[in-house]
Amino acid sequence: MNVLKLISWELDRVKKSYLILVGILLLLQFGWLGAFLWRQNATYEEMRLEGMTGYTVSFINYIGSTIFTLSVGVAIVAMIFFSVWIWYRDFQGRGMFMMRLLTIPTGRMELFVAKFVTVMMLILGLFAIQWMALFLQYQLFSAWLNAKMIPLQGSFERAIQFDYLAMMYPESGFNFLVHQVLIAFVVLALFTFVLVERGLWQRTLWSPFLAICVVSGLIALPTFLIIYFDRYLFMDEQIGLFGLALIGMVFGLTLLSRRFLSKKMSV
Amino acid sequence: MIEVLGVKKRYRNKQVIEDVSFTANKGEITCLIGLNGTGKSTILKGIMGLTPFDQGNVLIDGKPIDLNTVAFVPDHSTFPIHFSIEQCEAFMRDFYPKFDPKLFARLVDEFKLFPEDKLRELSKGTLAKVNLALGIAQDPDYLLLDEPFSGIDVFSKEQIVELFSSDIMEDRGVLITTHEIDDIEYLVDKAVMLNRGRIVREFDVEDVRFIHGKSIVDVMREEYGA
Amino acid sequence: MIIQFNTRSPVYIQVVDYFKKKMALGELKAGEEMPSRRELATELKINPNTVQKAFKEMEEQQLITTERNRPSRVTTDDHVLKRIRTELVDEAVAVFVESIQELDVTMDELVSKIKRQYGEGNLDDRGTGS
Amino acid sequence: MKRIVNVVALGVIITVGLATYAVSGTEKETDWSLQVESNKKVWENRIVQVAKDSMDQPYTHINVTLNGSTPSNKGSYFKQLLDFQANFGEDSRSFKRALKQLDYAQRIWTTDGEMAIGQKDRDTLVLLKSKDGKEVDVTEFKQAREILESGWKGFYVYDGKVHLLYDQNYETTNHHVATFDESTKTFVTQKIDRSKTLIGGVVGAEWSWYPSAYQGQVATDNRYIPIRATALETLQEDTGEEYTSEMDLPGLFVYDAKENKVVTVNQSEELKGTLFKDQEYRAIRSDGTELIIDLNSLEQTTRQVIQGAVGSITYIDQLVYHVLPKKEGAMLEVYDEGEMVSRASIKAEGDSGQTSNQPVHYYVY
Repeated sequence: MNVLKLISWELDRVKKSYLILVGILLLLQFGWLGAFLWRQNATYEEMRLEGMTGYTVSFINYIGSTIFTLSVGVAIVAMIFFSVWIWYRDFQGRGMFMMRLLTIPTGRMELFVAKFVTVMMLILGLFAIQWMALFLQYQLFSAWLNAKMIPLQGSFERAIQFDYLAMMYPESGFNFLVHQVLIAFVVLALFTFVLVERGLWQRTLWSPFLAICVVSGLIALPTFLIIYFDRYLFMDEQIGLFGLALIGMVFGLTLLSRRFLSKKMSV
Repeated sequence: MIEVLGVKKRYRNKQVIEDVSFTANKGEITCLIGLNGTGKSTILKGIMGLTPFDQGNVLIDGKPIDLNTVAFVPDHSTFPIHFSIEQCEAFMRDFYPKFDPKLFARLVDEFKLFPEDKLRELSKGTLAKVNLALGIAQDPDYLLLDEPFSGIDVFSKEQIVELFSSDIMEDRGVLITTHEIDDIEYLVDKAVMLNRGRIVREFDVEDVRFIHGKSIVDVMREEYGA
Repeated sequence: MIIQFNTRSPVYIQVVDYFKKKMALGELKAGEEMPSRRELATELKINPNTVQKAFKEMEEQQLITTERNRPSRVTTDDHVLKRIRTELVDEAVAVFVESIQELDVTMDELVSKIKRQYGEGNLDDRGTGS
Repeated sequence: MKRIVNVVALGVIITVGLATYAVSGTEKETDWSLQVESNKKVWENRIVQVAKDSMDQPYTHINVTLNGSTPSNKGSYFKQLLDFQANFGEDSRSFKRALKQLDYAQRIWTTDGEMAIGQKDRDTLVLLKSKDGKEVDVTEFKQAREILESGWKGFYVYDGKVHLLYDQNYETTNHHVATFDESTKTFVTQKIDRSKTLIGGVVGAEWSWYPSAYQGQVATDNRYIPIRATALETLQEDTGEEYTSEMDLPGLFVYDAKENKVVTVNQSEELKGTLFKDQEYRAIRSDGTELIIDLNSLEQTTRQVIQGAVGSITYIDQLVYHVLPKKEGAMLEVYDEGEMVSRASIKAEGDSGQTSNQPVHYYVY
């Protein structure tokens, strides 16, 4: 129950900046869609005057555009930044909110879980908003083109298999779960980095560097193993090894976080 | 009783706490005295588990710390400054089972605070009072106060001193750190003096007055050669 | 009720002396109820434990009596009251004598000064019980 | 606890988003079905791939099997894992693992087990032999730099020894053959006198990753080894600059292991598919007849296999798989030693209109 309350407080504090982020992303995308369609209209008219036929527009042209990619990039960077900021935010200023959080009479791991779930929910939130936005954009896109009688090529389903977007539109629920697990792994790694750094920052000036070494060391070892055995294993065995390595790393990272959060954290 | 047993702490290259051991009893006001920067706050934070000691152990009533029974009031507010007092209280109510809204309301009234004020708008003195109220309202057995009086206006100081002699603080163990003793000369039962990371004096204040006729300030003068 | 505490002698003894003086001066009549410990602590802004100690000290000196959970009362025993009074006077005299000695004043000079001083003093605050 | 509303709000957004994704995200690909009229067994681990190369769309194909169709090789990672394990050929896993560690390896499947030849390091050539796919005897040949730094054209077994055809330091006309003696771990090389017809590669023995289903099980005492033949042609760039390139020659060719020379069996015809099996070199011609060449005597026999129109032919598991595209989908037939053993058809279900305007190709894997 405590975790749920902690989550609601975390969300409450991040609400404003999250809405701003979403606002920016939507503005960027819908604004660009307008401009894109307007330009298509202009070029189509031109082509028609010159009598050239066979000009078609595909939704992929829109998705592949730099601005759209930029918006997705911004979202990703924002989330990576936030996975770290959700902790550092509580260390800001002399009045460290972390002091308050650490004196709450429940296990500190509840705090870890709460922040973890908050980040994952925010990421899923962005996914959700992007799904809805893209779907909406396609409706606008096709409606506008039909209205202007510009030939439209390819379906929405086809368009979303466009390289990196396939990550957002996995073919099956299982793939979706795998993607989320991988995202969660990245968030966990970032969390561990922060906690190790915060556990060492009063002990040595090199704490960020040391934290990076510790976390990347913990990740590098299994990765090296996977690469080394790549020569000897087949796809099914490699997946097995990868799964094992992932579980091992998750276990290692969580243990490390727990140790630093409960024993080494220094405010 | 709070028992601090042989704790050591090093910050980067400075051994801040050499070897500190002392006790603070329940129902008594114990004052941890030391010049600025001698690790007083670190000891309090260590007791609360907010900063790990390199060595040594802290027992409260013989057991490792139970955050339900010990409240910590640092010398600065621990809530984001855009929070209002109401939001702080809501937070405390959510996460501190022993938080007593009635006690908090009484303190708010006694300190003449306005719940809707944002921490950002409050003076240092008022902020200190809010912190204190939030700490006491947890109805703790032990209350740790870090420099409660430093840099706050005289009237707030008076209100706080009055609080200590009131029933609200009765049979709670209070551990205060300060380097200016004159505000609370008459409130303290026991004084623990810290110098260069070690406990140099630990004495019952009234006994010293009775036997040696010395006030705490006198002992401080001897110890720190102020 | 304002006591000017000094930081060098135990606070609880200063509280006891304060009450002794009040009893001696008759401001606190025999058998009268004493203020509660909490009121006193808040008013004097001192540690409640100290007030507790002061009350215990007064009980030991039979200045007050406390039945179970009823407010303490000044003693009704005249002897005790008289004893307090003489104690206070002797103490005051002792302090006076100690401070005068350094000035090596002859006894006669001293006596006549006191008579004059004490005489005038006597004029304005009449009526203290002897 | 009014802050709980944040959690609820975000939760709602996520669920609505997931719903939109579920509705819009998944592929509404037309389903194809494979109906087998007789002898299902030959279709068990076969995939008929319907490839629609449409101009604007990214290239897509649909894999149709006995138990349904999936869009290209996607689908959940879990299903991909199951597919992989299904047609991995579990019993020869250790042979394949040894093979995987060799570079530029080639593999053949002979009557006495699988064999492979590959490069271990700058100086060592490795020969792998395994009768049952589990025990693998490895023979290393040192000082093989000369062979390693040349283009391999394929290897074969003759007279109880393994031979490797290769172009010395990648000169396509400089054919050599190396003969390996496993007992002494040594090898001898011999230059093959140059002929206009060059060796392109030994049929079915050129690559290790080639699905083994396409390799026939070959005898180890054939005198003649079927090869792909090529010839050098000088071409002119539009900039007038000349360059030579190796072009495949149509027809059937073999390599005489005894005399070490290329022999042309017949050159003219357009062939639909070839198979090097046991002691025979087989080919299906465009008229539906199957030409069988004995690899010791070079005698040729023919037999009529496919009646009527001939579509595309693939030899898989040493059977003939014939695909004849129709207006709606395609007709499939399987022949074993000239006898039809199975007939099936593949067609799109539901609105096949979408597929009509796009050219569709069918491949059997």
